[in-house]
Amino acid sequence: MIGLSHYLIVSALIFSIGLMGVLRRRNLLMLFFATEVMLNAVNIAFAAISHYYNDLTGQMFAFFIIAIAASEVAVGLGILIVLYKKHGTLDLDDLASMKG
Amino acid sequence: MYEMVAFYLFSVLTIGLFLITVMSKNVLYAMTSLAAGMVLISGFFFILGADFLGVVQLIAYVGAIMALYSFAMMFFDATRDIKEKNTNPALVFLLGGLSAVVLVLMFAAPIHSDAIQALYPMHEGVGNAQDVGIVLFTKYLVPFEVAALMLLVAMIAGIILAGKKMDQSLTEDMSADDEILTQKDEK
Amino acid sequence: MMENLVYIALFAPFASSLFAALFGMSPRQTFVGIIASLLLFTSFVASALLAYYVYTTGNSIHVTMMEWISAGDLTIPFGFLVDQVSVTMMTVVTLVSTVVHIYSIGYMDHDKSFNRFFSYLSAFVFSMMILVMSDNFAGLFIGWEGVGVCSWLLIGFWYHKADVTRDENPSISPSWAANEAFIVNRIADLGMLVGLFIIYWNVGSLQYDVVFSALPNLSGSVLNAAALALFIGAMGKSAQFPLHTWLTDAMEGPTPVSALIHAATMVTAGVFLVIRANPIFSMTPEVSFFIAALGTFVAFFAASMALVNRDLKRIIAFSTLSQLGYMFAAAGLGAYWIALFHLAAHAFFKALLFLGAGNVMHAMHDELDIFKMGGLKKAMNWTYAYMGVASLALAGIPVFAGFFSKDAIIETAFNEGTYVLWAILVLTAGMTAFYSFRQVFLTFHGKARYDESTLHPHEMYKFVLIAMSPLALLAVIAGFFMGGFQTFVTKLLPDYVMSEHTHHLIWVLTAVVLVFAVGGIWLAYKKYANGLKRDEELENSFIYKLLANQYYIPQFYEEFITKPYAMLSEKMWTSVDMKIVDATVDGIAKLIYKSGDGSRKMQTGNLSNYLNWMAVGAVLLLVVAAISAMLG
Amino acid sequence: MDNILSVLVFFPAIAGLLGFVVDKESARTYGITVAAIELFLSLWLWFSFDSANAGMQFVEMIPLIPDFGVSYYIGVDGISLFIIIMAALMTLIGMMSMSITKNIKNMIITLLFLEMTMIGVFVALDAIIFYLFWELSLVPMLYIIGAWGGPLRVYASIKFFLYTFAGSLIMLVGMLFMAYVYHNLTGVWSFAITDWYALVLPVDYQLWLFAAFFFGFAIKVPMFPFHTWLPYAHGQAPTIGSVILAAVLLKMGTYGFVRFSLPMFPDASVMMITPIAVISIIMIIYTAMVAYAQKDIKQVIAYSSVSHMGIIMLGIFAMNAEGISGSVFQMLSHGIVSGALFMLVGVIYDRRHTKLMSEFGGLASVMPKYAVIFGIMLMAAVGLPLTIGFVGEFLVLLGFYQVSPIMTILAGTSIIIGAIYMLAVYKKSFFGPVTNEANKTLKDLDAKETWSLVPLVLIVIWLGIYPKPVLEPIDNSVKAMLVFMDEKAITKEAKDMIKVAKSSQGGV
Repeated sequence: MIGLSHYLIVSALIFSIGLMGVLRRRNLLMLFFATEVMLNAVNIAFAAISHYYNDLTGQMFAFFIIAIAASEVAVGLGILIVLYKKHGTLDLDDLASMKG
Repeated sequence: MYEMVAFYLFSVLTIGLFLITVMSKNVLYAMTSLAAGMVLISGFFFILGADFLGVVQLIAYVGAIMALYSFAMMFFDATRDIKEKNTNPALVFLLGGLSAVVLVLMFAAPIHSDAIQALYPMHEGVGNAQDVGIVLFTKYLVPFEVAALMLLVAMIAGIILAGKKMDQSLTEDMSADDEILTQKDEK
Repeated sequence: MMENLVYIALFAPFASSLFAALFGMSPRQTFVGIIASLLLFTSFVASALLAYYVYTTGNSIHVTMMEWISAGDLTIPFGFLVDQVSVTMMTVVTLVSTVVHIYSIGYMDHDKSFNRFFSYLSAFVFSMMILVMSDNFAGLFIGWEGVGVCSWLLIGFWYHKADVTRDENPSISPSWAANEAFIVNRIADLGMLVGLFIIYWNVGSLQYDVVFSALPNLSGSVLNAAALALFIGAMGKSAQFPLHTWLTDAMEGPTPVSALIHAATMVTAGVFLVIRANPIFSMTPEVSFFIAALGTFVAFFAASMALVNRDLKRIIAFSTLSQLGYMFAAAGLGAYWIALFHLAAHAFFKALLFLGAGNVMHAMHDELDIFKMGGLKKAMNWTYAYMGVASLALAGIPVFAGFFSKDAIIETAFNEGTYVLWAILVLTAGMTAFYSFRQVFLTFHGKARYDESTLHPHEMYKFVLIAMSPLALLAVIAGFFMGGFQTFVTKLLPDYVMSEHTHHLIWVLTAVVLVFAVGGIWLAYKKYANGLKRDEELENSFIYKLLANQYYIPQFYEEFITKPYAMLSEKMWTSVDMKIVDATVDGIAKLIYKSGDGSRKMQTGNLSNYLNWMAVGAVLLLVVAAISAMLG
Repeated sequence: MDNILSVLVFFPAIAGLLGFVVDKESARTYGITVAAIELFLSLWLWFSFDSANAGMQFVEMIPLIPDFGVSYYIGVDGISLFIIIMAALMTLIGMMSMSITKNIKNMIITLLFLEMTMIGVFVALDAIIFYLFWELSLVPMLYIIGAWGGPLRVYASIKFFLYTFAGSLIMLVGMLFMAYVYHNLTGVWSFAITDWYALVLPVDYQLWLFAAFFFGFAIKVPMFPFHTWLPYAHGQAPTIGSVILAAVLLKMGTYGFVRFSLPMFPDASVMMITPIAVISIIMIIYTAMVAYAQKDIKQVIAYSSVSHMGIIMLGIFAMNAEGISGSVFQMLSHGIVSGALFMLVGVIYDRRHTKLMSEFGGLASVMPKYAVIFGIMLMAAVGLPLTIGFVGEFLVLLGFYQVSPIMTILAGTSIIIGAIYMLAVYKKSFFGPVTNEANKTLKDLDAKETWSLVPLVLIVIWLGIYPKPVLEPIDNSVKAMLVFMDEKAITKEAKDMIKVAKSSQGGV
């Protein structure tokens, strides 16, 4: 039988893939994709827990995560476009104006 | 049995697709595989009986978010391969791998606590959508409204940020950059 | 009625001080001095009336004005007690003060701070009155510190004089001497305070009557500690060895101050304390014997320094020190009333001696070196007579006051079987006679050794000389009241009578003392009456130099206490406070700053780097969580 | 008037806010008027105060965060009453004597806010409110030192701020832990000090909490070796800043020990008597020696403050009514005397723009009035009987004698070494011939300076001769606190050590 652990493990693996993406990507757009992956990984975990504990709270959290992801993408992409307009690139290595 | 097959199938497919997303040099490939992976994740939701969540996943993620990405991509040059110089691939794999191992170890460990009480239990014989609806519009009403407001704000922000100088093409004519900058300075 | 007299006696000097203070910053006004003297005289009359009352009725008067401090179980009132002991002190103090006040009108005639002087002087008398009249130890301490401050103000009265080297002036400067006096006294005051604390925590009160009645319940060690601590307090005020150096330096003050404070009244406060607290001291024979031994030592020690000194006032100061030693010897041996009697007699003739010295200084334009005087007899008949009388009294020649009181002390030493003390005291009596007459002869006899073309010595104002006469009279006749005095004060103090054995030998003992005294005078006459013949060999001898330099004790204090203290303070500041304590604090601040500066390199501005750091942190946390979950 | 305390706390702040609209020329008059009304209010508080009542009076309580037991809870007892009056008095006198003309309006407003925070600290009965005012008091002082100070003002003000702030944060942790413990033991949250009093804690908790509070208070006092911010702060601060700092802000630390440490952790306090006494004695002797080595008059007085605060600390840990009452009284005495001394230094600094003793000498001849007032304050500082300085010092030493005679004698050397450095200052500046040409034409005190100093002189003498009206309410509250501490103490040592009045027995 598929148990909670299976889902959680899948979720963990997907999360790690997302993390890896976040770490190795230099392109901001690709970074966004990687974060989406991570968010989805978490959603799986929530849904699974919700299911196995027979509790709706997990699903509620997943909803809000989706809502937040949507807003993040909307604002984030807007910023990306402005950045691209300004610098002509989305490569992080070229966008190091915050050097301390 | 079907559940098991479906689970493993979906698992393998999502992991593979997301790996493509993360590894691919081409934006288009990455995005397409991301969209496909998200569809498959909604499959997980259906298996888990969270029908409503699955639908939302399809509509919001695959429908809305991915559409946004694809529109956004039109601003950038999607045909070019993205060149990324990876300074320290070993660290990336070490951190990713380590987190994966640790998380898997943690999640694989049996959960002992039986004392977890369902805060908002599901009801037998009632559809998932109904259950969700009742909880969402009673207990989570305020957060829900706040989320709605947040989405509205995000929408406006997105329009304003991206909407400036829509008429200028950025990919072909790089000199426009300077123009924008000078205009900014004038402000 | 009697209560009012108590308040008049106490507050008349205070009123005088305030009145003079009103004019403190205005130029000299004679009426300030006159009114101050009148107020002091009022105080004297009130004291005398009180003395008469106490003498005739034998009662004591106890008044409580108000509560002063009350905290916890401690209650200290402003209470005043007029009994046989305090009324004696009051009368002596106010009498001498009145004379000194009148004297000062003449002596301070040309000083621009005339008014200020009277303010200080009267304030001193007020403090002294509180000291002697208080009915508790804390009140005594008020007066004790009060006279200390007034003494500081008065020694440093000519504060505008600059510091000079010790060779030029052994007291460096008036303000230096004033500070020395204050600080040395404070050292002793700490002992006094500790005595108060011991008494309070064992008895629960500081009132004399309560304390004295509770004494039998106290253990011997407590009593010894209390007695010793109180005596340390007394040592400072009465300038006993090793806290004696300030007294000779205090001669920097105006001469009336030396007469009043540093001869007649304040320095005897220590003796007064021992007499007042006699129930404590009589229960602690060891401490008492220590007092007697120290007193005898100081008597001899100070007299030896007086033998060779050339400074008119310092000689008298040493003699004061020596006589204080006599008083302590008597008090330590249990003859409290004799000590008190000597205190009173000494106050009269020593004040007279100082005032006479003041006249000489006035005449000689502040010259103090007796080697540069001589032959003043012609110009200053009255002063010569006064100083002669005072010196005779000091030397202990029969009929004069000093004979009775000092002789009684020496007899006491014999009576107690402390023959060593007796021998030293007798020897000291001879030395006393020698140095007092050395001074008289060098000042008044022989040829003038000053420049007669520029200096024309003249006698003091008439009214001043008349004002001095009561002291002269008392210096002569005070001794005859000894018997009456004994019956008067022994109503309160334990009586002390000589044993049969001593009584039989009394003529022999007196004769021995007399032989020494007359011998001293004769020696002085031989050596100095016909002018000064300097003996180079003697003056260069080791003993002479040792004595002339006060056994090098001031130098010792300077080298081994004052200078190391200043150096240590400097080190404490520059090395410890700045280089260790503060540097540590600044070091911590620098460490934080440096670590911030160092970690600034992490701030590359590259988001990717930040993400790496974040991931490292997150993974570390995960690992920690996993490990801790596994462990527990 | 039931809420007179709230009025006292917030009146200066509201007046300060209104001060922004006041004309620049009249700002000074405005400030003095406000401070005078405040002083009048505080005197009225004293007038309506019931001396016989040892407990908290004029209590006000408004819950602010009921879930966590935080409330606006203020009240006053004999211990805090007079410190409040002194804060009001010193603010008024400081303003009156102020010679600053630059940005006078800002200064007045800052001072009024500072007054609010000072009074707030001493009336607060809720730990959070206490902490709030405690920290807020740093800000105006930081501004005063940083904006009107000497050449090193930035260093000095930042040092002052960070040092005391670091200490207070440790104290805050202690407060939060205390509330947490309170919650664990009683099941409800409360930050009210009076609630905390009722809590009997195990000894190890007491020790930890004592340590946490100790850092906050000790740095403020400042105790050795946390004292080095003080000479810098005083050295750089303008006169008014030094006056307020020495007179009131330092008292917050010692007040904290009396208000928090003693009644809340009686056993820990008793256990810490020896270490604290040792530190206090080091403070007394060591800083007195350092004071002697100073060349700058203001630094001497700054270090002498530390030395005197050592006496106060010693008295607090005497654990008997004599010592603690004496200590609280000494807080007032030190506030007035050191405040006056700083003002006096300010007087000469205004004239000569230097504070180095080597520049002076013979001032008594040119400025006799100044010399007299300086002399009186100096004598009060060295603890001369019949001045305010003696009462406190005497009671403290008397009280501590019961704890340890040897340590009392060591601490008692303060009367000697205190006299040494004070008289050295006086001799170097006031005595001797006038050697410096610049000093020959100095003007004596003007009317403004005289009228601000004379009241202090009168107080110094009045409370020296008749301290009862002040000492009695203090003593009542202290006695009640000791009874309470004795009942609350759990260890035998503590019970033995805490001496309730009217039970005098004890050895040498």
